[in-house]
Amino acid sequence: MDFYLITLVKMALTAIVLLTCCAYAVWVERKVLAHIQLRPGPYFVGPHGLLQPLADLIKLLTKEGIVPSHVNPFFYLIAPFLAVTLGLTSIVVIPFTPPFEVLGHQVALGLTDLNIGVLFILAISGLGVYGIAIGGWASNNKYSLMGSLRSSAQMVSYELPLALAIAAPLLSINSLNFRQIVNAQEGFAFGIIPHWSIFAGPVPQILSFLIFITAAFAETNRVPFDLPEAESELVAGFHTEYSSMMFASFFMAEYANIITICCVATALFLGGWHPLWPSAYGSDLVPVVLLAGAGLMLLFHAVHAARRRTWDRFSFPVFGLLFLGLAPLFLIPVLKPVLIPFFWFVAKAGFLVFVFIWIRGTLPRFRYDQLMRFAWTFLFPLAVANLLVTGLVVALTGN
Amino acid sequence: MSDPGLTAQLEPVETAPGSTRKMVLNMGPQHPSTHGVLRILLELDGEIITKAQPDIGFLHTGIEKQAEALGWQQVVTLTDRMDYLANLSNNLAYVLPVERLLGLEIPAKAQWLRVLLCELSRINSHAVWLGTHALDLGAMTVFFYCFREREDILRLFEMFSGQRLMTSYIRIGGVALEPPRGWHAAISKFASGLSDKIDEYEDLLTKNPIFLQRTQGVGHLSLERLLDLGVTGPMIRAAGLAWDIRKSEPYSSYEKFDFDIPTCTESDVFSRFRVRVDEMRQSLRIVNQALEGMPEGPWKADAPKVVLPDREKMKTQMEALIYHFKIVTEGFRVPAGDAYVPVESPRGEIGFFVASDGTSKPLRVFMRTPSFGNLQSLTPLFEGRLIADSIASLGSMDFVLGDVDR
Amino acid sequence: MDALLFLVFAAIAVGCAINLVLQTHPISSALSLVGVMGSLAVLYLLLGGEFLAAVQLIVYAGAIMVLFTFVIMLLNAGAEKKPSRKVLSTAVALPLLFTLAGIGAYFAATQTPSADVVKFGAFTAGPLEIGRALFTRYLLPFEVTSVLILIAILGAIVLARKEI
Amino acid sequence: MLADNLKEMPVPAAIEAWDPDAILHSSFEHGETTLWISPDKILPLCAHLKASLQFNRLSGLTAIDLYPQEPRFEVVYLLHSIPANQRLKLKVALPGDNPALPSVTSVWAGADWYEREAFDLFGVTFTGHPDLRRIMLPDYWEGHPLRRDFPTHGHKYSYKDE
Amino acid sequence: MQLPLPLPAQVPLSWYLILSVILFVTGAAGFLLRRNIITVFMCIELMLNAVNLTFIAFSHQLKQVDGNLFAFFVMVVAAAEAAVGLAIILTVFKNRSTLEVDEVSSMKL
Repeated sequence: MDFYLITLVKMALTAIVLLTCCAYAVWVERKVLAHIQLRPGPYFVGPHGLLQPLADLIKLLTKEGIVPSHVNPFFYLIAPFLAVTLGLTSIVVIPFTPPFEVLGHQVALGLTDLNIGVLFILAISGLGVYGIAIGGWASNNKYSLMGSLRSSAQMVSYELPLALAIAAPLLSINSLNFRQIVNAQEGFAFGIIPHWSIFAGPVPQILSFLIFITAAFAETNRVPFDLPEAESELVAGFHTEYSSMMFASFFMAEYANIITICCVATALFLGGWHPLWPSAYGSDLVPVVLLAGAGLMLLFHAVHAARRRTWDRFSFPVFGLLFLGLAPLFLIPVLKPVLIPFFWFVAKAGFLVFVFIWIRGTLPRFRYDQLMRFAWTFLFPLAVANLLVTGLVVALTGN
Repeated sequence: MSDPGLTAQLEPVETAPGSTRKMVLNMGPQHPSTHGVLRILLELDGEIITKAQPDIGFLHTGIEKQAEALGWQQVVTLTDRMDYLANLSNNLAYVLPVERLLGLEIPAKAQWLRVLLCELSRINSHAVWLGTHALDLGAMTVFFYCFREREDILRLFEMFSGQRLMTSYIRIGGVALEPPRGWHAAISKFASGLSDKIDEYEDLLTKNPIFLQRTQGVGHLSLERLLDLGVTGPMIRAAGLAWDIRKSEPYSSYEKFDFDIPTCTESDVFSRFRVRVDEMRQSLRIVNQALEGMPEGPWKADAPKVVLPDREKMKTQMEALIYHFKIVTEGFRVPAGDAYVPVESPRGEIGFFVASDGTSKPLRVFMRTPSFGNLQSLTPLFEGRLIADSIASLGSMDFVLGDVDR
Repeated sequence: MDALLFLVFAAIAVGCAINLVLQTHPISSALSLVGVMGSLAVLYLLLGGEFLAAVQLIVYAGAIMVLFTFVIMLLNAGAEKKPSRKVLSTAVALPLLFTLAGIGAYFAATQTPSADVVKFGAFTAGPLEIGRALFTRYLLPFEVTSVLILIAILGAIVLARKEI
Repeated sequence: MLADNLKEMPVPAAIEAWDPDAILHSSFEHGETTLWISPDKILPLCAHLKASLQFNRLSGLTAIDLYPQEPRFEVVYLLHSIPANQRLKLKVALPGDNPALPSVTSVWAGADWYEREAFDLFGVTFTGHPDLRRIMLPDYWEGHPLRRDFPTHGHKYSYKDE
Repeated sequence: MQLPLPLPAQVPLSWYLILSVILFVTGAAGFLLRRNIITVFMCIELMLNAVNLTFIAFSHQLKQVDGNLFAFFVMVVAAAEAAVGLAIILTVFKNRSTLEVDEVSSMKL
């Protein structure tokens, strides 16, 4: 019984944490995008708009969920539910830290340790298309239908290069289990270059990493592949008719997918929780330095304010002290084996999320036929060639 | 503008065996990329448009009719409201034929000020165009960069006229107000930074492979077809014809300025982008020349029956007070006749055909607006092409619905 | 717990299968089939077919059924106009089918020793075992299926061309 | 019949030579050439102007309502020749009841919307136009608002109705 | 863990087989009774799935991987079949604009 209880608690915790992360990913996206585009972004609700996600949530929850008269209500209502469920599901196989000991129990951050973790991710992301397809179809709107048709074709097409890009590093790692995959990337070549998939192995998998990230953009319907919701052509694509929490569910699903796929990329290619350089050279101090630096900077600005907004007077000292207080946690020997790997994992995944936003602020969007041609005539052959070369080298060098 | 029954006027959708079914899509009048209230009925075969029928008039406010009820000078305020991105060109295009009918001689300083402000509004209009066009293609950031420049220009307009958008600054007989203190420094400051900012847009777009793929070879129409359809402005120049009214029929002392007519020969969306970006640079050249060589002198014509006297004079001289009273209560009379003076607005040839019957109100003001002419190329630009391409071509036409519908 | 999982997912599978047959709109049928496939994937997991469970979701639910829904949306196929066949043929066919099901179930229940229970974890066919068998004993069939898929792709392309 | 100050100009002279009856009368004021053309000659004249005299653009087309004068309408063609850098104004006088003209869409495709607009706002019919419908106003609109007997504040509508 | 229901802790193999029979027969019934060509096609897929379940159940029973492999091959063939079948359906619909099986009975139009 304990096992089921613990699993339930873990599931609930993961869902809450992931949903919060999604909400704040939206905040981060709006903030980063705004700064790329020379504007402040959200800053009214709470200090630096930090409470904006909460405000959005309240707004979306209290809005009327409109079900237009011409839709197919069952499918119309089930589509956002499907999308958000599938979006939240795939995170369960990602391990965030190595196992550590708490009160005599071996535990690790991460929900489950599936043998076929990678296949599970592929399976769930393959099902992810249903939410969009059904939502677009059930809306009974021409723009929605075209959006959902596009997205079905797009996601099925980009699944192939995605899967092939995942397969290449697995050839040398020889496992489908995420924990084993991350463990295989431990260590440093020449004592300094990390033994991550993109650097090490018989064939550095930098190419398949790029293919993976490109296909991931398409899988998550992000610029430059955001054709299903290309607002200049299809108004809002598959979610044109949706409002309130149903719309928010699609939104959440998109961000959950982004976070998941960034975590997958981190675990597969970027060495998971392994640090960027050996701890012998002080990589363990990075979070301490970063947090302490941020805290000190905030305190400095709290004293020497360039311009005083009402919130800053309180938020700068509070956050400064908070960060300063967090910094020493990374030095406590008991917490070290949890926090340091977790920090590295989150830092890498967070950087990838930042790349997603950065690209959105930079690139225009593809045309539909160009997008399909890009998948089939460029990405797919490239992924196959990469897989073949990797397989050949692994076969020749391996035992 | 038509009632919803227009859908029925499209040929019935064929469902006979052997033919794929076609879908009729009603794009607009509320659609993110029709840039206003344009409605287009599309007949689609998959993602290819087989038939496109634009439907305009949703913004028809009867400006031409209103003009017949207002005094000559008052019509200027109406012209601002047609093409709200290039209002100074509109003002100028209205003012010029009236001044021709009146036989007014405009002092050099007023002419140069008009040129300066028209070129600023050209930069403004092209910046807005570039931003929205890039937004249509999914490049969101360019939009905000362009609006930064637009904001600067609108501040300059506000400085001159007290208004950001509806400036009504160019009036019959000169300009509305004396240029404000510090205007020269303000414009110089803006102009000195603009070149780098145009480079910034080009950094984001010109070499971006996705942007090139989306725009190169898209939306091609031959020069003959464009001329036949009555298209003017950058679209014609992007098709290879170096025709610019500022050069061919100079007005408002444009002949004294040194600038080039940027042209391209491909006549696709990308060449229209190139032409407009180059035009921004040429406009910057003109602005700089106007700043350097701004002549001294009066800023309104010496025509007491037409131009309001100075406030100072009005309060001290009896004669000026009488003129002021007459102009304000009755307006001024314009000799009978008609005139048409074309002006190169950011979108192409704008011209007001003004007819007078000798009274203090116009007999007829016909507005030959560039957007109206350019929009006629929509059907050939759409038919037989992809929806995504049609969005790019639609953006490249650069129309303002207020200008189309009036 | 095994029994509970089996019963729950078997019930979902049967429910979805019946729904598939009863629904008039093809999209509903397709989604019911996805439901059957999803619950079967769980049953495969219970039977130790880890790899097959994943492939069931990736290939069947994630690719084949997406193709089905895609085609249904593309053709904009509506609900069937006439609900089903003539009453007589239904009346004859259904009892026959039920009889067939009864016979099958009878044999399944009696011919297998009741002591044979399915133990979760007693047997696992993970990627490693499948791969090893696939590339040794079943190499020829494997290659033949790849040729089959190639032919299928060509056939699909030929059929889907505009001219036909 | 050409005005004196137009006799020297090549284009009016060429038109005069092409058909002496085409030009009813003419004027040259403020540097703008205006020719009054008889209604039945306008279509062949436009074709001739485009084919032989390089007038490749129809810059605009509109009408003037001279109510209560008769002939009531004047349809104005604003022509432009880019190669010769020349502009020409053609005017056709039309009677008040049932004003009609041949359409020039066959010469310049761009005349399409201008003629529709003149039809919509003035009620001038263009025979031979491929798609003569209202363009600005809805199909159910009654009357032609740019006629001078159409009140500026609109008819059949008063604020009391609200 | 004690279950509240009077259930065996483990399921006999026959239960899986009976489930497979039920699914197969449902598929067959749909195949015979439905008129929409796409639904008919989906019923075939359902029958294939039922067979796969049997394969995997026996594979577990015999503790041999072969049953899994058979199921795998069935899936591959089903994928190929779906590709060709749907292409045929598209063509049929293009030529006859109907999806009713009965109306596609003649070879020529």
